[in-house]
Amino acid sequence: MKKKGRGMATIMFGFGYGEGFPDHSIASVEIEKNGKILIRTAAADVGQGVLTVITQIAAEVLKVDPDRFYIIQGDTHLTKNSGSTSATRQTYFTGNAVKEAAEELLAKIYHYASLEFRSNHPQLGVEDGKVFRHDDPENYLTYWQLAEIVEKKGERLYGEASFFPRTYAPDPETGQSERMYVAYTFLTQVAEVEVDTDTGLVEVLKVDSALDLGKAINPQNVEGQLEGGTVQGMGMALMEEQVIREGITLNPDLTGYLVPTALDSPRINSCLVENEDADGPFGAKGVGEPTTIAAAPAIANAIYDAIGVRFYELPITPEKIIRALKEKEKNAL
Amino acid sequence: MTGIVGSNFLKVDARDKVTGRAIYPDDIYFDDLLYVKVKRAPHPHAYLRKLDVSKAEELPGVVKVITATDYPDLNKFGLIIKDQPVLVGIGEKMRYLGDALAIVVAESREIATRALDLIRVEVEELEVISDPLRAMDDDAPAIHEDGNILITHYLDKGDVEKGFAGADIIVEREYRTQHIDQLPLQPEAGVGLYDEESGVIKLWVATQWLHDTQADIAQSLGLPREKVRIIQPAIGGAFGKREDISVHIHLALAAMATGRPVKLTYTREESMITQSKRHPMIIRAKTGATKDGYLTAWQVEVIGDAGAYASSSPAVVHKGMYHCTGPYNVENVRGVSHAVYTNNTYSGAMRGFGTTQMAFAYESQMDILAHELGLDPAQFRLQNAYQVGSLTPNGQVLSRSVNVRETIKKAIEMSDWKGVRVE
Amino acid sequence: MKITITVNGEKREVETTPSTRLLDLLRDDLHLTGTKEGCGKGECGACTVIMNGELVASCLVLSPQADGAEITTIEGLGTEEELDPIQEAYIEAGAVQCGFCIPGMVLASKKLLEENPQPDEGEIRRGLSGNICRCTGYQKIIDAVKLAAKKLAGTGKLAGAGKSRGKGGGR
Amino acid sequence: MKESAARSGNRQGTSGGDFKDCFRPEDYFTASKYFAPESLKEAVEILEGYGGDLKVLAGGTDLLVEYYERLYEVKGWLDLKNIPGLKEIKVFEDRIEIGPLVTHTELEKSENIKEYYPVLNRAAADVGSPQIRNRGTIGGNIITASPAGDLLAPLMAYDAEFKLVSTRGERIVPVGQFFTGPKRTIISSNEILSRIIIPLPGERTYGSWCKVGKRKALIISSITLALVVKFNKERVIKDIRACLGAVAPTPVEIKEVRKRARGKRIEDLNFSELGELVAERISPIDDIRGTAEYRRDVAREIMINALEEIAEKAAE
Repeated sequence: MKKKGRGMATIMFGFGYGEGFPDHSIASVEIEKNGKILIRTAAADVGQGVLTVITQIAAEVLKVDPDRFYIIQGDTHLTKNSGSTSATRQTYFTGNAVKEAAEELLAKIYHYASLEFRSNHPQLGVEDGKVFRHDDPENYLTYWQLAEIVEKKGERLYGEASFFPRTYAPDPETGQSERMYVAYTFLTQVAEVEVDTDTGLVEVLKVDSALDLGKAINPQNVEGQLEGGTVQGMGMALMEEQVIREGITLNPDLTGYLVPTALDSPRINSCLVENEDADGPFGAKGVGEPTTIAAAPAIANAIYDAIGVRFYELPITPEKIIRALKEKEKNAL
Repeated sequence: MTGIVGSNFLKVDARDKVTGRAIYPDDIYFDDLLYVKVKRAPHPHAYLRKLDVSKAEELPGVVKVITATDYPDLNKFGLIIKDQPVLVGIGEKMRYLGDALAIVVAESREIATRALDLIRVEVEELEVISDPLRAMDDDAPAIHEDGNILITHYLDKGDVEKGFAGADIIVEREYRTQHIDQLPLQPEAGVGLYDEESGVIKLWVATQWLHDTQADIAQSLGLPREKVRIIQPAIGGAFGKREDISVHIHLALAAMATGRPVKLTYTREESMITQSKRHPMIIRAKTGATKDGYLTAWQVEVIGDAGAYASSSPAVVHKGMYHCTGPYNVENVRGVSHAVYTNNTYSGAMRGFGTTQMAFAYESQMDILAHELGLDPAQFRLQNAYQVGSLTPNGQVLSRSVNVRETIKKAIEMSDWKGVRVE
Repeated sequence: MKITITVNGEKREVETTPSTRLLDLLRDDLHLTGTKEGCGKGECGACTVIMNGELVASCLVLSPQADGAEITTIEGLGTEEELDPIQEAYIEAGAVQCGFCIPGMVLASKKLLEENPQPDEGEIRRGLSGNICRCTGYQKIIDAVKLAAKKLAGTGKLAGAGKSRGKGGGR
Repeated sequence: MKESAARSGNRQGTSGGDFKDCFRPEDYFTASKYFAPESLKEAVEILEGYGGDLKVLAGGTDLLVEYYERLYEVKGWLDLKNIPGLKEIKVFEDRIEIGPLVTHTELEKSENIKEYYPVLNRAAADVGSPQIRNRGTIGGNIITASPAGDLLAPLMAYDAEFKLVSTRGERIVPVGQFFTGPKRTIISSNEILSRIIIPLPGERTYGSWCKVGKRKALIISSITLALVVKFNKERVIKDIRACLGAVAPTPVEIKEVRKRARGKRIEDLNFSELGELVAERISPIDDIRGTAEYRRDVAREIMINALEEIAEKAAE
């Protein structure tokens, strides 16, 4: 027999290293002579899209075509420390560092352009990689023309910034801290499942998600995080387990260690709650880790709703479900 | 050119990835490339008594077999505590099946693999501790010198006794979670090259934390940081698994020992056995609430299986504890967390960093309480959820961007939530 | 031993051994590194190529088994300037994260759409069920296949403008 | 959970002295041999000459997993791919003959298989993934003889026979006698499986297939059930085969079902009792894909479901 159920889970995640641990990111943005703009960062893009996010941020600040950017990343000898791609921190930390570096660069563009145009900053405008006087927009300098002028003065159109917010180490006895983590991301998910009471197999039919993230720098990529995180959480709920007995892994391959396939994964509906109220770039918060946290409890709660059995041990495998249903039947007698 | 932020700007690296042109570490080749394989511990907890690599060295095509004897001055490595040996030496201990005993460098993968089989290992077996509860016993053999409890943290806010006394209902349960592999699709891999003239070791490898990985490699090899250069190719997923050292130091040694470019690629099995896991946790949670559905006290005890080495454990397990109430207002909170060494594959960072396991516990507790109180679980969550001004278990005031109630309301709307069956 | 294979339209004679997998031959000998190894046991699909018109896991094919075969790898789809519509769709749908599964995934999509130009969601999921993705949860990949089906239906077959925003990148 | 250090494939075993001295230096670089004969006669002659040293290669999807990272240990390969006829599905008056190199995809797509052996057809469609179905073959599935091999219970339910050839002639072995244990069969090292012969089912034959696995693709079965029932004109059960995989060292038929059900109408059967019977008669083990207890519980339920499905089909 197939039984449907729904379960909800709401989670929070304090991101950044927090706990007083020094946590910062350094980035630079520079107008190059070849019509390009160079961003340097050591932030690892492991697929989540930090390089895309910082390109968008820098393009937004500098009001320039994002295709103008190229990035030197991931070389210890060519970049400065951006901290880790972990702790849900790169959009917030490196995003802010790039934003501030781009802003510093923009200030230099205004400064040097004001010398060229013999004007005050308020009389100047920038658009599409050009700087001009508002009263004479046709008579503009491109950033790259300006860079050449600046170079002759022995200077560079270059901005570098470090984002280094403080947190405080917790009291060792009580764990209390005025500022433990830089900020918190929240997520609520409702999972709908169908449990086959003959085989114990669980199908996750649908997951509805609402994510409080301040601002999505790139909504499509945020959805990608949410969908991928949810399916990892589903794997944790239902099938993933590296079985280690006496120190020996019994399933050290993908034949025995099961992650969800395209056929197992549900449709995931995303709602991004954007109040632009956080201290990340443009009001953003990090989303990487939180997206995976709610799925397992939401599914566990949905299974309870479907069959009236509560599970306290993950993963909730077909065997555990069949055994629990048998016990439930026995107890009902 | 505004409105780029907030738009679905296409991924800057996608074009390379859909055409197969993106270069991942294993995609790098040199003409005179050598292949590296690592001989790993045959037992999860034992002293290494004899290591005979002579037969392996005799195998035609084997260029070098490196053991701890060749590099007696190597320092241990680790993300927070440096407790992990690069190579287990004679008389030293292997603590899990991923510990390295020897590094084989050969002209082909096949020769390197064959050579592994020719290495003779003799060990003195010790009790294998696979269960963190056993590890905490007084009579359990110590896996590391300072005992098996790696670290303990405490949490104390308000007065839980008072909180429980004021509760109409108390739910107390024990939750357990499993070993999970982050399973990035690309197994650990890298290429190394040593430039004798400059003394710089170049490593094309993935890491989630470029400069810290560089620093850890350098300290382990006793080199100044600038002598280790990491160049990050495309990274085939991470999820926490690429925070720890994997191929890096072994590649550096192989490159220095041979002067030729070297490649080390893990098999999936090697990746699963050798590299970090999500911590299995035992979470004992006790939660009190009033009959009109407000939380009064929350208490947790957390035991995290750290496995054989510390990795991120000193940060992960208590981070889970610090999130023990979820996003809900609770005045009185108390907790204790232990990270415990065992002979299992070591645990480290994985997406959620301890809070993923804890969410299973607190969101189950919330669901149980709602059902026992006869409240709609969504309403129960809503009325306890944080808002601006709420205090976390750590006593941090949430001053801005606290829209958790809005997420609950949206989820209710999206799912057409009309409550679940209430018993 | 020598074998002859036609890879991405080019006939090649390659020296190999019976214990060399097609995957190793493509990567080590021909340096077609778009084909990836994720598990070596046919369980992840990262090494997927099209061999004689069929989707196969190249880690489970010995090189002599491929003697005389026609192979398409990811490098055989589209060109630098002009992407295959499926590749375009993957970029536009946001289906690419770490990218390690993507070459195999794109080839599986290609085969699926050749056999079934207008697949429904269930058929897409089944068609891609031999390819594991750990990043995306598959949703944007499935959206990409739907988008590719539309593009292919609209353009007749292998047309596609191939220009998408956001190229460039870090290396 | 079975706890075994000697799990094949996990080379990080626990023995202290894991020295392996089976290689002599002169063996190191003797490349594996590879044969791709163009006739069966030639093939069996080569096999006779090399005996157990050769691995007979159909699709290779099992062998390459078994020898992952150790392919060089295989002394030689005998690839059947160039032998004509081994990829054919031929329909005769009273039987269908399937060549051992017919792939799962071909079984899934074949109209004849769909029409005559729907259970086999559906089992083939449930194998692994598109990539595995395109390369994996019926012959390979039989010779690998995994207790969980998806085609084995259906072949048993359809009374298949296997033709084995060697230089000394040929013999035909019924499926019920072929499997002797997990990954063990009666085939000799000098024999090649050349045909799978399945009698054509008569009219009014209905089948049901169920595969239970922990996910929906790329999964080794926890349990499989192939149920085939033949009715006469009066809707009385003429014959019934309830065959299961992954519940015993070999695929098994629960013969007691035949005894109880033959000569009865399906509506007169007690499905629960037959489900219980199946659960009792299998001999499953605990492994990573399911506990013995789980397999018994599920066997009972899927047997009941299969009988219901057939009762519905037969009523149409």
